[in-house]
Amino acid sequence: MTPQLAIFFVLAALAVLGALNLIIQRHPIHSALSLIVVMIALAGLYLLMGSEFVAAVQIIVYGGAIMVLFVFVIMLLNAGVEERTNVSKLAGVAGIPLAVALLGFLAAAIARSNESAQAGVEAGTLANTKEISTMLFKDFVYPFELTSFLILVAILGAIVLAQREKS
Amino acid sequence: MVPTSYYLILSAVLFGLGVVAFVFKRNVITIFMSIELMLNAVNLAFVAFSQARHQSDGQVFVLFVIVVAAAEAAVGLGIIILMARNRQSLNVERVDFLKL
Amino acid sequence: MPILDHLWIIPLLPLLGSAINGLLGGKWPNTIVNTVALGATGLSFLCALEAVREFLTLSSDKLPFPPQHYFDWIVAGSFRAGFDLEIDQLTVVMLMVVTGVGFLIHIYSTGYMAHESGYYRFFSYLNLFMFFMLVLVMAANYVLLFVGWEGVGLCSYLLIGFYFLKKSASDAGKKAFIVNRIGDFGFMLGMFLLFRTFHTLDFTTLFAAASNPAWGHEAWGQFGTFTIACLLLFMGATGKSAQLPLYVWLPDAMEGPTPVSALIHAATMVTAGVYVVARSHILFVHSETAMVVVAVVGCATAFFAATIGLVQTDIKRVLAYSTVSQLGYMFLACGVGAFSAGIFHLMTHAFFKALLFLAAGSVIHAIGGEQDMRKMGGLSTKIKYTFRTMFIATLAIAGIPPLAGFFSKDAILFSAFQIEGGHPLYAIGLLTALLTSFYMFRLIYLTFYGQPRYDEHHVHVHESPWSMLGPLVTLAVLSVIGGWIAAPALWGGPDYFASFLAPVLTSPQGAEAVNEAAAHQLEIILAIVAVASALLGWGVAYWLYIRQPAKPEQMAKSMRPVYNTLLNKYYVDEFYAAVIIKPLMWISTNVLWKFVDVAAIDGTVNGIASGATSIGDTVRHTQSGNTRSYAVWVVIGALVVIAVIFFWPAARPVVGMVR
Amino acid sequence: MISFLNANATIIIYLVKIALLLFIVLTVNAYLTWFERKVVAHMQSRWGPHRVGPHGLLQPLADGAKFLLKEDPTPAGVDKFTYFLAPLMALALALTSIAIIPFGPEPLHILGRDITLGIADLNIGILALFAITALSVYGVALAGWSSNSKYPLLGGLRSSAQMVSYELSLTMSVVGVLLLAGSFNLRDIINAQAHHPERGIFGWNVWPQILGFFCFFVAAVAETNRVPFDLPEAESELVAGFHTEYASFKFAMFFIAEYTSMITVSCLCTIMFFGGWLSPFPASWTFTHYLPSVILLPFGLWVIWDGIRYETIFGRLVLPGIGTVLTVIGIALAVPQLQFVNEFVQGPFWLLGKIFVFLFVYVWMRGTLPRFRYDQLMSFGWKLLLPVSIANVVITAFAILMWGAR
Repeated sequence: MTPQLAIFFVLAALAVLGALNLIIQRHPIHSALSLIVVMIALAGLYLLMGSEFVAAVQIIVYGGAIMVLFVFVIMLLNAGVEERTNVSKLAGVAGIPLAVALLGFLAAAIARSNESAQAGVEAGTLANTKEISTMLFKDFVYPFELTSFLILVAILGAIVLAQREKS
Repeated sequence: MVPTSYYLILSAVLFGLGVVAFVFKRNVITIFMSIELMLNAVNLAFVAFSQARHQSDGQVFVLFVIVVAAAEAAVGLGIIILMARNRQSLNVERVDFLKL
Repeated sequence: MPILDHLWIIPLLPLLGSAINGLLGGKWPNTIVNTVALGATGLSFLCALEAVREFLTLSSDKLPFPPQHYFDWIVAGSFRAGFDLEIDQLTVVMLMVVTGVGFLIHIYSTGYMAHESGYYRFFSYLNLFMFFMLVLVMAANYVLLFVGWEGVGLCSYLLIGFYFLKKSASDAGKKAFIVNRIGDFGFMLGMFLLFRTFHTLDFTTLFAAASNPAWGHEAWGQFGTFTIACLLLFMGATGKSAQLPLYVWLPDAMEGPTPVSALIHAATMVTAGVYVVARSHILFVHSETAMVVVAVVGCATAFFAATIGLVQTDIKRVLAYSTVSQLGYMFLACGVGAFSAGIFHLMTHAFFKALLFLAAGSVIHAIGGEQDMRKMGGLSTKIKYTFRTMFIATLAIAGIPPLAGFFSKDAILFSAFQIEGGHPLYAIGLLTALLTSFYMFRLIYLTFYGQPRYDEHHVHVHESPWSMLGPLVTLAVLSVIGGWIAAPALWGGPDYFASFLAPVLTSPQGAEAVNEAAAHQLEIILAIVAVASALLGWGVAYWLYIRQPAKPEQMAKSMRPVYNTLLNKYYVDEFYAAVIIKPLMWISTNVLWKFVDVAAIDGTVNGIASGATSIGDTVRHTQSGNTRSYAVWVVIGALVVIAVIFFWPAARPVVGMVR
Repeated sequence: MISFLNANATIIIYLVKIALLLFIVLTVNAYLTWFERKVVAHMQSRWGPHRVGPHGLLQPLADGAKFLLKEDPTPAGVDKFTYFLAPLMALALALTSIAIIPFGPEPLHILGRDITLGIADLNIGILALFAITALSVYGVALAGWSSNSKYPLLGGLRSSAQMVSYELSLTMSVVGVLLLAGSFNLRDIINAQAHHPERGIFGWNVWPQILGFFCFFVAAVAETNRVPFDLPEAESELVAGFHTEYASFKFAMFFIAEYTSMITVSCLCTIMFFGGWLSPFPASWTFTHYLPSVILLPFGLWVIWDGIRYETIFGRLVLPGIGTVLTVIGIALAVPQLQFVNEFVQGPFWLLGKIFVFLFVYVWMRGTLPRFRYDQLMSFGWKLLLPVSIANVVITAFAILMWGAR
């Protein structure tokens, strides 16, 4: 039980509990909070794996921007506790088994894949920020530019969607 | 010294939970969040692989995923605001007219 | 040598002019339109001159001048058609004729069309025509040539139907277009066959391959590749150059404005067929049958059209039929292997026939749009220049020495007489010459002599402006001196024209035989005979239309059936209508429309539509609009994908999972 | 016992350091409020606190006691969990961010162990700081939302919008510095500015990054919800903004959080633009090393003399005591035998000095500037600050491309 493993288990437990809480909680704010917990836990895992940059970005963008947007919208719309309607029979019936089946498939795939046989991840072996940046700005520069364009489009779309019609 | 498979299984579990939330939540915002959860699970798998194989491109891809998630959140929340405005409800089961 | 490297300039200038006028000219005053159109044509004429000069001063080691490749147009497998232009002696002649005569006719049109509406449109079409014609004559492969071929067809259609509000005009345009399509069909088949045989359509390579002696000579009645290919090409030629049996469109094409008739339907486009035959003579000489067919068709057309021309009363129609028959002469020349003679006649004919048309246009212009010769007469004093120039042209076409027509026609008849079994051809040719001079002088007398038969109070006859007369004079001069280059041949000297074209038109048979002492006497005699026949025709015309003007009517009465047959052009149109058009109409109504279109196609479409509706009705219910159900479907889909990847490794590349 | 200590020395050292830092920071916070009130008061030509203890020096203690002893009502209909979570989050994050700040160049040698000044020395230091700042939005937003009341909700909305907007320019404006330093690590950034010791003050990042500095400072002030960007707690409009419904110690948490983040921002400004612990004088001017004692000595004497005038215990005993201590320290730093101490003190001395200056600027602004209007705030943030900071990044990158980082 190396300290790393201990940390991993703590964070993993945190993440899973957060995810579960997201499902259990009935108020969107609480779900959002639990999702934030999950994200922070994941950031910790990234740090544990030694990819600090991704961890930081995870918190800054996901935790600091996206989730804030969610919370903001929830506050703006003053969303209440969600009501448990059951219009969709299909979801009621097939939901759980499907999810279980999916999980089973994934687990089986992981178990079968030769990756898991590998020794595993020791922290900070590589992926210092420099390497990522060179890769991002050299090999992946076109996707990078494309994503910037995507963001522009998203901004415009959001503005167009959210603005009230001038009447 | 954590085996990669642990990370993978964790990401699988998170993904499954995301799917469950995706199917079982009624509040559109929460559904959106469950999508984010699934994306996060995938990111975890990406980083795990990239660390296990000592290739950074997995992490680069994670960055891309995050960017896309941000854009998606922007647009999606805009849609949600519009929906709340026009329907006075965030419950997806109350919004099934397929038309405005 | 700038221009030779940039041959594309020559055709491109008219295209530019056409584009500018066609797109912008609508609002412009005529003067600007003139400047653009004339500028474009004139510049390309100058460029052509320069190119010719450079080509002629080219040192012999550079000859033959290689085709200029500008860009690949079609590349498909082994097939390659580039935008290649070439220039050689034959092209030089055509280039001069097209640009020169074209330029003159442009000038003429500025005067003639001055009062017409759609002025810019006219010049846009005219420039476009110039472009396509230049592409045609400069093309270095059959495909590009065919582009020009179709393009000039299009322009001719547009210009015949220029007065598209007039039904007859638009009908004539359509007729020309459709008849030409029939010919083009053959032409394309010929191209396909050639490509299949030689795997190329570039002139140089193709002819090089064809002149290979390995291809034997195909005797009379033997239908080898060459014969079929040549006949197919010739089919196209008959369409374009209005030979039997596809000549019917040309007389109707006279519906178009007169300059058009002059440029397109006399000087340039209709000679494209001759050009093609001459261009591909290497193929033709391989095949006895093809040559004979060409000769016979040409000869027959010449005579046939001449007979019709005898009795026509519409001045332009007379000229049209004479054009047909002159074209027949050219084909006769090609058929007997005297390609250079054919081209020579093409050139001279371009001069004097253009002149005739322009002069006729001037006449029509003078007496206010009247085209019926019976309503003319006595104009010689009123419009002197027109009369004189037209008279010169008539002398030229009638073959009176020393005008252009004499030399060319004489060369043709002579070479027709030369070949074995050519005497009947020669005889008919001679007779045609007689007829030609007769109906041409008939035209002159009806138009310019005798009592005025038009209403002098309403019609005020006036000479045309110099913008019209200038070209007339120029062309008159040309039709006088145009033939002198071949004059030495008559006095036993070398045939400069033939020897000039020799690098292109080296054919095993025909023209070479001329330069022999024995043949020389013969040539003199034949020339004299020809002149005699021409004079005879002139005399008859004079006797009939000046001495006893009443005579023709009596003759017409006395032999009514013949007269009517001729007047109705042997009822060919009616014959075609009965044999081809009616059945076609019937089939298209009863089979294609009522059955195929309505029953089959519409049925299928409607069936599909209704099927879609019914399917949609059933499937609709899955679209509950409930997002959660959709979510479940999404999950199911993901499951399916994963399951496939999981249980069926073969599918992994398909799904995109590489491992 | 000793063995245990030796075994887990590192952990213990860390714990000690954390406790120490916490203590210092909280005290500084407390006295920051005193300082602020004093300064503002003098700006408005008032006395400010001067009843509790000499110069009101005991006022912070009194306030603390008040906060602790007051009743802590929980309004009806609040979302309990979040309501309690919010202030905790705010405080925790604010305090965490301090942990990344390095306070001195070379480590302290005690019992043969190197003790670096500063707790966590991450090589993504600045990014981690931004991450924490990013999260600190939640404190405010959740507080506003959870207290189930109009004004807090509005305050929360405003603050979350404001923070998200200004975070962008905050991050962008730093990029220039990062480009110059080529590292996220705060120590590296400082050392990068020490590249030309002879230049002294002119080697700092402010000069090449003047634009970035202004953007950063403005954005930082907005991030900390201070005047003139204190819309979330605009007294005149929203009563007290997001913490209207909070009383006693929960309110104190927000309060402490705010002042702590002030300190953090001052540290950041100092470190990234003003050369951290670097002396403004050229390295060759060694005599400037006596500056601490030169300042401490008279100050201590003045404190003694000042204390004597009071007849209270505090005045008579404590103040002179402090004065003597300061004086002794000043003398000690001056004596040649304790030279190494003096050398060691230089770094922290300058760093704290600069931080103090920035804190003063904060207070100063509060004393002078009026508050923005909300739309002005937004348009300023998006239409002016962000473009400028991005332009700064571009310019810097271009310059580096042309003439290299130094």
